[in-house]
Amino acid sequence: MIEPQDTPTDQAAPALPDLDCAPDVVMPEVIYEGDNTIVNIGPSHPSTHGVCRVIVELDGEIVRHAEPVIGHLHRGIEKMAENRTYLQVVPLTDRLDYVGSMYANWAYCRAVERLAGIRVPERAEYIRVIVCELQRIASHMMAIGPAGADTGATSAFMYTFWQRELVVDLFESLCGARLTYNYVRPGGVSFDLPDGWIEKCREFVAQHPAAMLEIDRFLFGNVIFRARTKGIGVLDADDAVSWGASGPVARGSGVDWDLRRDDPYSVYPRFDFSIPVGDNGDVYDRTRVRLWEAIESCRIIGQALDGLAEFEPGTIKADGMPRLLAPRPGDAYDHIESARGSLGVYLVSDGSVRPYRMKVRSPAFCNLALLPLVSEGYTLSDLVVILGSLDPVFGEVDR
Amino acid sequence: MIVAIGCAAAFSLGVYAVLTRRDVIAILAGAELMLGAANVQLVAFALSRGGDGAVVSSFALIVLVIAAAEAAVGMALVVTAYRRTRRTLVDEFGEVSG
Amino acid sequence: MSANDLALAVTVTVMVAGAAGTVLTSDVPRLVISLGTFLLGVAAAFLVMGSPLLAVSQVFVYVGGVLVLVLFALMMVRRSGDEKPKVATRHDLGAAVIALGVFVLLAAVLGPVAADPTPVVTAPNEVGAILLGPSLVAFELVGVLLLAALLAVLVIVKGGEDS
Amino acid sequence: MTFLWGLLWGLAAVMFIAGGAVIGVWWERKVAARIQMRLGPQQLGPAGVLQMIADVPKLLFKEDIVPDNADKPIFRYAPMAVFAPIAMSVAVIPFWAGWAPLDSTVGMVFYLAFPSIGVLGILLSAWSSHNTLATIGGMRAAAQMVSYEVPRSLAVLSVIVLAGSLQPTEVMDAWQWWWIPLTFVGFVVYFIASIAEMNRGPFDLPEAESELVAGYFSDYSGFRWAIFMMGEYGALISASLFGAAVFLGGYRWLPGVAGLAVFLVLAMVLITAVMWIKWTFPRLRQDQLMTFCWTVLTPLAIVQLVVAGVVALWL
Repeated sequence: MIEPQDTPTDQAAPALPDLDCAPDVVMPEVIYEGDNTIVNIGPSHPSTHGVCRVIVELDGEIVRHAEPVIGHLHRGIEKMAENRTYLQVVPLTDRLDYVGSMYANWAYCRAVERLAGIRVPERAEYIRVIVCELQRIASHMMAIGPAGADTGATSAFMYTFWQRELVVDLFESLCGARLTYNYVRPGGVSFDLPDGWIEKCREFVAQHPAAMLEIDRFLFGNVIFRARTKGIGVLDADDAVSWGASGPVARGSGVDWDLRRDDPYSVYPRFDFSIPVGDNGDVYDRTRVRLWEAIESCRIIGQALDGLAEFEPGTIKADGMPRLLAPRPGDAYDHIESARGSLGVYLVSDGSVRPYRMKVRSPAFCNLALLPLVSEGYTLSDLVVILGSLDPVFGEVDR
Repeated sequence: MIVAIGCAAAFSLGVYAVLTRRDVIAILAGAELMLGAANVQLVAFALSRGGDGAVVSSFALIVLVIAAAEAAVGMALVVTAYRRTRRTLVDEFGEVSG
Repeated sequence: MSANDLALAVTVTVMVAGAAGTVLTSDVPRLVISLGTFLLGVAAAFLVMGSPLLAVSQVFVYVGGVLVLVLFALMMVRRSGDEKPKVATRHDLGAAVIALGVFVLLAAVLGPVAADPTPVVTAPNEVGAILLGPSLVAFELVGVLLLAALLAVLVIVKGGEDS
Repeated sequence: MTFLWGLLWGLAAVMFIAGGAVIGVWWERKVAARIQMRLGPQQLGPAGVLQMIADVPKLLFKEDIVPDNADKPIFRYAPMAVFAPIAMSVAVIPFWAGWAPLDSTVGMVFYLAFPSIGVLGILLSAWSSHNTLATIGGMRAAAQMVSYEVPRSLAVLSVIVLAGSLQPTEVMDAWQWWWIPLTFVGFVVYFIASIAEMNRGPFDLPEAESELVAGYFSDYSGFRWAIFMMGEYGALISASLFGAAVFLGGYRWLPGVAGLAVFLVLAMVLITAVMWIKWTFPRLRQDQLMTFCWTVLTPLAIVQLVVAGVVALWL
């Protein structure tokens, strides 16, 4: 649609671009075809949740087509991984989904452990579950708050951000970092829990559901917010499945699928929790599912903190881990349920100390692909709300 | 004298606009010029002949409202015609049907 | 020349300048600004002639209503694409002659008989008394006309959507 | 002489609005902070009051960017066309018994008519920016402001009918305390429609940050941007003062200076309420906005007008 109309299609493959100059970026011109207006949103725009560019074809204010253009945050993480040792890749995975770094850490570590046959001590598994459920809460706060901000309710953003702040404080006292934790490592986790951390964590878990219910009341109960989100961006269950949507985006449409229960990993089978599922597949359901998931995460964390007491402190790393991992040739894929859906890492080893190939199956990428489908026929105002409800994180989309 | 000549000038400029503009909206703008000029001339003429200010004002007010209604209908016609034919130039309306 | 005549001369000059701008420019924003100047000039003329109600109504109905409508319609049908939007014009001598003839005729006929008015300050309630008294029929007819215009606009626009 | 006085009063109105806007920014930051569990400005001076003095030079000395593609002269002067009518509308507000800066016989209509010129400024700035987002914002602003003018005027009309005068000072003289319950619906309609007229949340679609970046003033920076902000705060101040006067009685509650104080406090309460609403509610969508105007506010205002008319007949 944005390509020049007169490009011949039967031409030979074009020459490789001259790398010395900037790539040939087609800046969108304001083109009017009949009544339809082409509007370029982003890559720097208040509500694209990062650096996404969306090219929107508008008829009046009705979206006829919305085309997400990605790649503005591409850093070649998968390629960079091929030149680093297995342990050195962990910090790179932090930069994938920078709103939920723990997940990428964990998914990558699970793939490495599967590849090299490492057994992780149970205490480390419990800690991983705790930090990742905390991460799920923090990440969902970054989805619910901006859903308010996209509709103009900036105060909701502050309320959810406060909860995220508490989680990030916990992480900071755990590993010293507030955004890129580099905490989950192949074979275990990098540090044991510091003194008093469990109590602080229990404190957080105790107050969090009440805070969520407050947000439920004053954001999801708000008449304008309901009018803005109910029946908007409807995604039906069949489309969700056939487009490979996962996580809250799929569950908001009524697809009852969660890897923690349906492909159990780590110590999740030991916990009692439920999977919230929406009915209508609209923005409201997708966002509200995240709210209930945060409350369910609190339940899991509580049980995991109880279970943690059974294990000796200090046993957080697998025994006999070599300085340099060099798994035997082969490949491994493992996936976990991240805050955005099923996050998978595929690793190929050629027997050297560096991965031969790493591929990340990113849920945010698959969910973002739904944008043209779910935004067509709604207005420009709805478009940003719908984009927010898909909760893309462009570090993970572009990789 | 000043008012009469000024209003005559504004009125004839409106005539010129209606005659030369090819764009319906600009033609309507020309009509607004004529209406406005005529209205001012009306009030001025009545007052200089010793008319009752209130009567003149009420008369001018009615003219004003009718002119506004005319403008609204005119704009609606223009926009609808544009949506049907994608044209706003008067010369072109004859060439299209429906 | 009294202060009142001076004020009238100024407002009339503003009117004519605005009208000239409206006629001569083909640039959309300038056309709108010129038309706005003309309409404000008309309002000022009413004010100078002692009828603040007319002046304020002129601003309310024309500048706030009709002019915005014109600009709105222009924005809808003539959007700012790559090149500057223009309002098409076909200047020709015949039209100029006709317009000039109209001007000469009007000025020649009205100029001598129409002395510049002395302002008669009109209170708004007097206007109201006239509107709801002697000219009640006209007032009601205007109401009917407005309703008809409203319905007409609705019909026109809805009809446009069907096709 | 009259001309000089007018100039002087105009200058006073601009200073009043500019000063009010600067204080309003600080007050809004404080109110918003309270609502959002924050502290707001607090570094400069007590409770950050000196922040407003720091903000003005910052805005004055920022680079004044004019886009290459813009229609430059119009782009430069359109902000003034937004600001000036709002400053003018302050002139007819009755501050004191029998005194308004411009005590016009048609003051009430004047007050309603002049802010609508601001729409023109908004449309021109949107158009001259040559920017799609600004154009959409301008179209939204025009549709919204022209529509909300109807219920707003109808609501004010009910007070005019009760008072039997278009002169604000006469309206104030005729004002009785029982008009408050009588015109309460009208006041609410006026309040909501005024929020829409000044493009503030939840009706801030023309400048909807999450959709249009800043709508019709996306391309403005520095002091021209500040003029838009001044216009917005000026509209807030002016609408609150006018509403506090003609609907809530303004200075009529107490004699003398105490009356003026009551008037200003009432206006302050209205200003704070507007901010409270803005920081609490999400934004409406364009179609919801229009539906709300034509199916809720306008009928309510008409009913209010009929009620006021019947009571005025019976008076």
